[in-house]
Amino acid sequence: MPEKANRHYISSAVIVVRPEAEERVVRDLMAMERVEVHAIQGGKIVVVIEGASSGELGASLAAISAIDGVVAANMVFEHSENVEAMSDDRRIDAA
Amino acid sequence: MIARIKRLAAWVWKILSTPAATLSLAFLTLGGFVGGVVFWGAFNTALELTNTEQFCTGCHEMRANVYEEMTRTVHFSNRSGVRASCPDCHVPHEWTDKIARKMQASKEVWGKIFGTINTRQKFLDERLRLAQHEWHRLKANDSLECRNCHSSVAMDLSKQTQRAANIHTRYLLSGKATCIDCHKGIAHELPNMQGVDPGWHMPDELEGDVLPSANAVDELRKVMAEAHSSGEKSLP
Amino acid sequence: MIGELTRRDLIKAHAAGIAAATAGIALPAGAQPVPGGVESLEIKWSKAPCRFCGTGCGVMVGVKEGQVVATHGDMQAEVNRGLNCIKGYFLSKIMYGEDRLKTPLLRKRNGKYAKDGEFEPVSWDEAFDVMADQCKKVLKEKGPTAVGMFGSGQWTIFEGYAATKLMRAGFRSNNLDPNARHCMASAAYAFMRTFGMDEPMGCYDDFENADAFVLWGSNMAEMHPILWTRLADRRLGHQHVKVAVLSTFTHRSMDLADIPVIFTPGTDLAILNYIANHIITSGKVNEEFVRNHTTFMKGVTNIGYGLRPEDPLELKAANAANPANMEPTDFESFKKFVSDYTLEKVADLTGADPGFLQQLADLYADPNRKVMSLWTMGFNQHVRGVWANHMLYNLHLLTGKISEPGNGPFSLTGQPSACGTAREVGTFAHRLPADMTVTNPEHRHHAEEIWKLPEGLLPDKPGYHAVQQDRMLKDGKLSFYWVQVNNNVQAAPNTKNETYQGYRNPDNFIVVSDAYPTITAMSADLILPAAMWVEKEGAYGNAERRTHVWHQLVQAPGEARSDLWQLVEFSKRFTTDEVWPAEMLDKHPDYRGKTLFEVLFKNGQVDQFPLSEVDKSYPNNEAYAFDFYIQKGLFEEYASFGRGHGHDLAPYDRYHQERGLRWPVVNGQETKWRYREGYDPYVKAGEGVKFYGRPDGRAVILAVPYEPPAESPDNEYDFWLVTGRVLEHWHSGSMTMRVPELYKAFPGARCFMNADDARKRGFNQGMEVRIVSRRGEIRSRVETRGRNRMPPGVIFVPWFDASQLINKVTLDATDPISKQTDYKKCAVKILPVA
Amino acid sequence: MRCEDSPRRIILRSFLAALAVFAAVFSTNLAVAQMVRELSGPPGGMDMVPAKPMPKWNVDDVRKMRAYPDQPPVIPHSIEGYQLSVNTNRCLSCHKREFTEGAGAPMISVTHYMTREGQMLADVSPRRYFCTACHVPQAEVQPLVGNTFRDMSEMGVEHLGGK
Repeated sequence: MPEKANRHYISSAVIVVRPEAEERVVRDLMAMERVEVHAIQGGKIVVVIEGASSGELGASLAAISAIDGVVAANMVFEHSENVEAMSDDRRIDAA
Repeated sequence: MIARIKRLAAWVWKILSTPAATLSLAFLTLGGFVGGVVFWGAFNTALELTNTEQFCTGCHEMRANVYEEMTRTVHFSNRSGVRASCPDCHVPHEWTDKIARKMQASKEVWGKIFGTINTRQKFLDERLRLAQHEWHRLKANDSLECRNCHSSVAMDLSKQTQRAANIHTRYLLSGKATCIDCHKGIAHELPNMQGVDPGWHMPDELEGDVLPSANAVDELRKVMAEAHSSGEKSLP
Repeated sequence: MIGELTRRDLIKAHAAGIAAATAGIALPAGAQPVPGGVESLEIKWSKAPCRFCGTGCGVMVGVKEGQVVATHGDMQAEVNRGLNCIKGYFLSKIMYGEDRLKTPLLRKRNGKYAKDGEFEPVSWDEAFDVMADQCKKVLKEKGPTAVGMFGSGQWTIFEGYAATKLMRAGFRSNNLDPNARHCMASAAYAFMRTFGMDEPMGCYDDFENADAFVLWGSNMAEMHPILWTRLADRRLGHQHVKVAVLSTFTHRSMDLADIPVIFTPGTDLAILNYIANHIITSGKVNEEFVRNHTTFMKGVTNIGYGLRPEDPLELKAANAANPANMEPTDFESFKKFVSDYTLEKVADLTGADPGFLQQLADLYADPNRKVMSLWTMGFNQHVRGVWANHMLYNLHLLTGKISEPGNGPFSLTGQPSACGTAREVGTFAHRLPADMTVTNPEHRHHAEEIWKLPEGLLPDKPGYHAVQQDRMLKDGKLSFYWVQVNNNVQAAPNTKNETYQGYRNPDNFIVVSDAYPTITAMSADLILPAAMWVEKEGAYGNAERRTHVWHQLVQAPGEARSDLWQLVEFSKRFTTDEVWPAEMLDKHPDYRGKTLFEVLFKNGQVDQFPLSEVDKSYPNNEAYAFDFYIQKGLFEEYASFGRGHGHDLAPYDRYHQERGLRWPVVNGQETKWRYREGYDPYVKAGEGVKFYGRPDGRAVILAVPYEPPAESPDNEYDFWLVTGRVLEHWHSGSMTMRVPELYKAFPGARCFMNADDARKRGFNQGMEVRIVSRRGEIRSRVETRGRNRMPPGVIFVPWFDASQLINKVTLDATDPISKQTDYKKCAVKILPVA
Repeated sequence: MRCEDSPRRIILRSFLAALAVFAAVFSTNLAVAQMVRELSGPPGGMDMVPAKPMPKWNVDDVRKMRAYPDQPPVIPHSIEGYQLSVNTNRCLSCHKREFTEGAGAPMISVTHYMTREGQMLADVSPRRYFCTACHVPQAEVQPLVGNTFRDMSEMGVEHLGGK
């Protein structure tokens, strides 16, 4: 892993889809890199998107919007921090 | 041989003790001048002699404690072989300051004579007080002895590590801090530093302030400076 | 395990939660955060003790795809509570050096074994064939005393136990010694002589209870860093706590010292007697304790230096033949004996600061201060190491500061199982399991009974100790030699003259089992590739009597096999007829024709636990290879030696659940402080304190003097040489030098030297120099800075670097009682490299 | 005693070394080809070896990736002459939480504020006081032999989107 990429971005989004397309969209989403499906309910899908920059997140979101059957894809939460710090705080069995 | 010396001494004594009835004023003046020069030279020579590392480390206290510690540092050996000896950092180079420092140092010699620091244990007990003296002195004179070698304008920031360059730019070059603020313990081991903040972590209200004069040397310096500036000419 | 989530996972869960809340939907518990399923990210975590020093830290080992991928300190392990030192944190990488040995290698010429041949890969079959032939040839020509084995405190308990059975009962040779001889022998002898039982009475809990710590020749900050964190925690967290550190030079442990004492090498003996004198003259003797629980003895003096008997120093020594003798005396004579050691005299002899000496003595004398004394190699690697240990016990016994929380002498160990394997199992040349000795007929008889062997089989003469083994190899008296978990060609003193030559002696056949090609392996005739650490199921015993067991977690590379498998498999190649005397078999014909495997391991006892008892979630190569749970069998047979005799171990299976237990484990409870009522189940109500290891229940206070080292600097060889270790490397560096981060942290040995000494002799910092003794020389680089600050006239050189074999320079003088080498004192000169 | 290496000798030796590597690769005697003096001793067993020059420390201040999350980070600067004693802790004068902003140094991790019992403290736990027990600087040297340790990130995760 290169040293330079030391910031990591995590965001979540809610995607609204046409009910009949739900299954297919979820399959497409799961196939995308750095995108994880966390919940599906009544035409709404919660995803978590990760990347090395805001731009990357935006690109992923744009790609999601472009999936056939997607009505809307809205970013809800964004967070970024040093990769270092992320593993710093890793707690072990005592946590 | 001994007899001759005795005779010579008797002659000199006779000359010296005889009233100067037959000597001209010119001779007296000249004699005074020559005598002064001789005395002056001897004084300065003595001063220079005491201004060497050899002299400083001549006593066990210095040798076993501060000198021993200094030998492990970059001020003792380094890439280019330029090195500092005790007086380079601890004795001011200006004459008046030097005399004042020597007067102070004579007090330190009392320490030797009375054995206040004649064991490592006693030395460590006194270390904080002794170190504070030096820190205050260097703080008060804006780290003059450091700057005799390390001129801040001559620093090539590109040759320093990024970290050092940043800190120097931020604190040293801006005049917010002086060398000793950060570089305590650069040549000797430190006393208990509890309550002593890292140099760059100064409260704002203290920044740029010269500490109240810490000791006799600074007192004397101040008096001297005032005396010079007020146009008075001579000193006793 | 939620505890194993990373911060990243947590943030992601958080992010998803917010989004779900915004959208007004519930987040299912089984959401798939990872493509491919969570399993693909999962690491299987298991507990194990650390592979390095005697501290015995618990580590959690993470395994993924058959490889160790991470390790961290085990929060549940009481020893270290989540902390590891830099070596422990890099345990993950020690098994993955690119030059791991993967196949047996035999020196061959023209397809046949030849002493002067080149190493060629061979099969295990061929390796064992040649090895068994050589062994049988030596047994036939020179008898059992020409067969020997050198092991270590890095063996697992089962391995040490299997070795002791194979050597003593199988080959009938007591020439079995561990490298703990170089490390712990002085402490072990002094424990036995003073208390009648080996190992400390206290435990690590003393760290949280003491008011003062005194380090005698121990650099814990580097060598036992995790115990150092417990000590630092206590000292820095409590204003009244004091730390005294005694050493021949200033090192990292001195950084915490309130009372730093630097003394001339060897003179610590005088300091110890001065403190005893101070305790007595200041009226601080705990008279009640001394009256009821101690007995006074006087040791013989002028006992020589454990050199070869023809050495002039040995010829001069009046009591070189009987160094261990003691005779009874009383308090008054002891008082008179130590009265010579006044502060003035001792300060003068030692060069130590009298003010600090007095403060130190007051720590011991003050009845209101609980003192924990700690020591390691500075004491043990000492030509009077046993004496030094005794003299320290004297201080604790005179003041009654022993066997209770915070009060006690505590001997630290260097190796992960110096206690568990080397000492408890009995791999010393004179010992049997559970503190028994080979010279005691009852002990031998007891062992024969437990081992189900014919009476009179076990040899009664102590075998060759470590240094003696090397001398005998060189002299051709020891000719078949098997070395396991050890790098003795690098570790042994005077190695060029005494050790290496024995390995290359054409009379001898040398086998070395190791994971890596060490210099010892390269000096051998046959190299056997060994599995290490979590590549096998194991058990270690640490310095506080804690037995700690681990599962096999991964597979060793290639053909590498554990030492246990090697020992047991090799035993199949011998029948009793080949190794036991004919008269013995005539008397006991049942044993005739059986293999050593059958009489030692498949004896109805070791093989009583079937494979069904093996935990199926872990591999266990040895159990499946021999078709029974061999580790459990060996452990339980071994445990039967100590149960009921103050060495009780818990049932084997329990150790898989616990982070180790401190023996004696009685009624399921471990023992923290021995010899004191309320803590030790072996001390009956009303007895208070009882040193039950000795028949009279009393501990020995021994009067012995200061005697000078074997070799001191003179006009020509004008420096003291002290050797030792560094934090980042463990012992000879065979594991840690292969971990890139550890190697880069300390990439090569150097010669720590006083800067003023260097300048006076014209040596620059970093200059290459020759370090020359009467025995040999190496080249190194001058280091006037760094962690070790040397006083004038003393140099320190660590021994982890095989390109700077400092043991070519050291002297093979040993403590005449314990036979432990003195690596801390010899005379050298330093010369420029011309 | 060996004399100093002349350039010619070095060339000859490296040629021989290359030849040896070549020979090793193409012979059955692979097993002990990779011999390093610091690990396996000098080729002649007890020969005297010239001491390598002391290496320089890495001082680039660039954080080094950890081999696994649990690994204590290594120090990307020299700590020569840093005093770390009961009296003073040079490391904490930059890496302590209160000082990180001014010094621009990474903060020591939260685990360092925990007691043995797992309680959080207002300041760094005394048990973590001696930083150098776990954190070490790195010399500018190449490892003596390779290490086949595999990073966990190279394992396990198979992207569904991949082929």
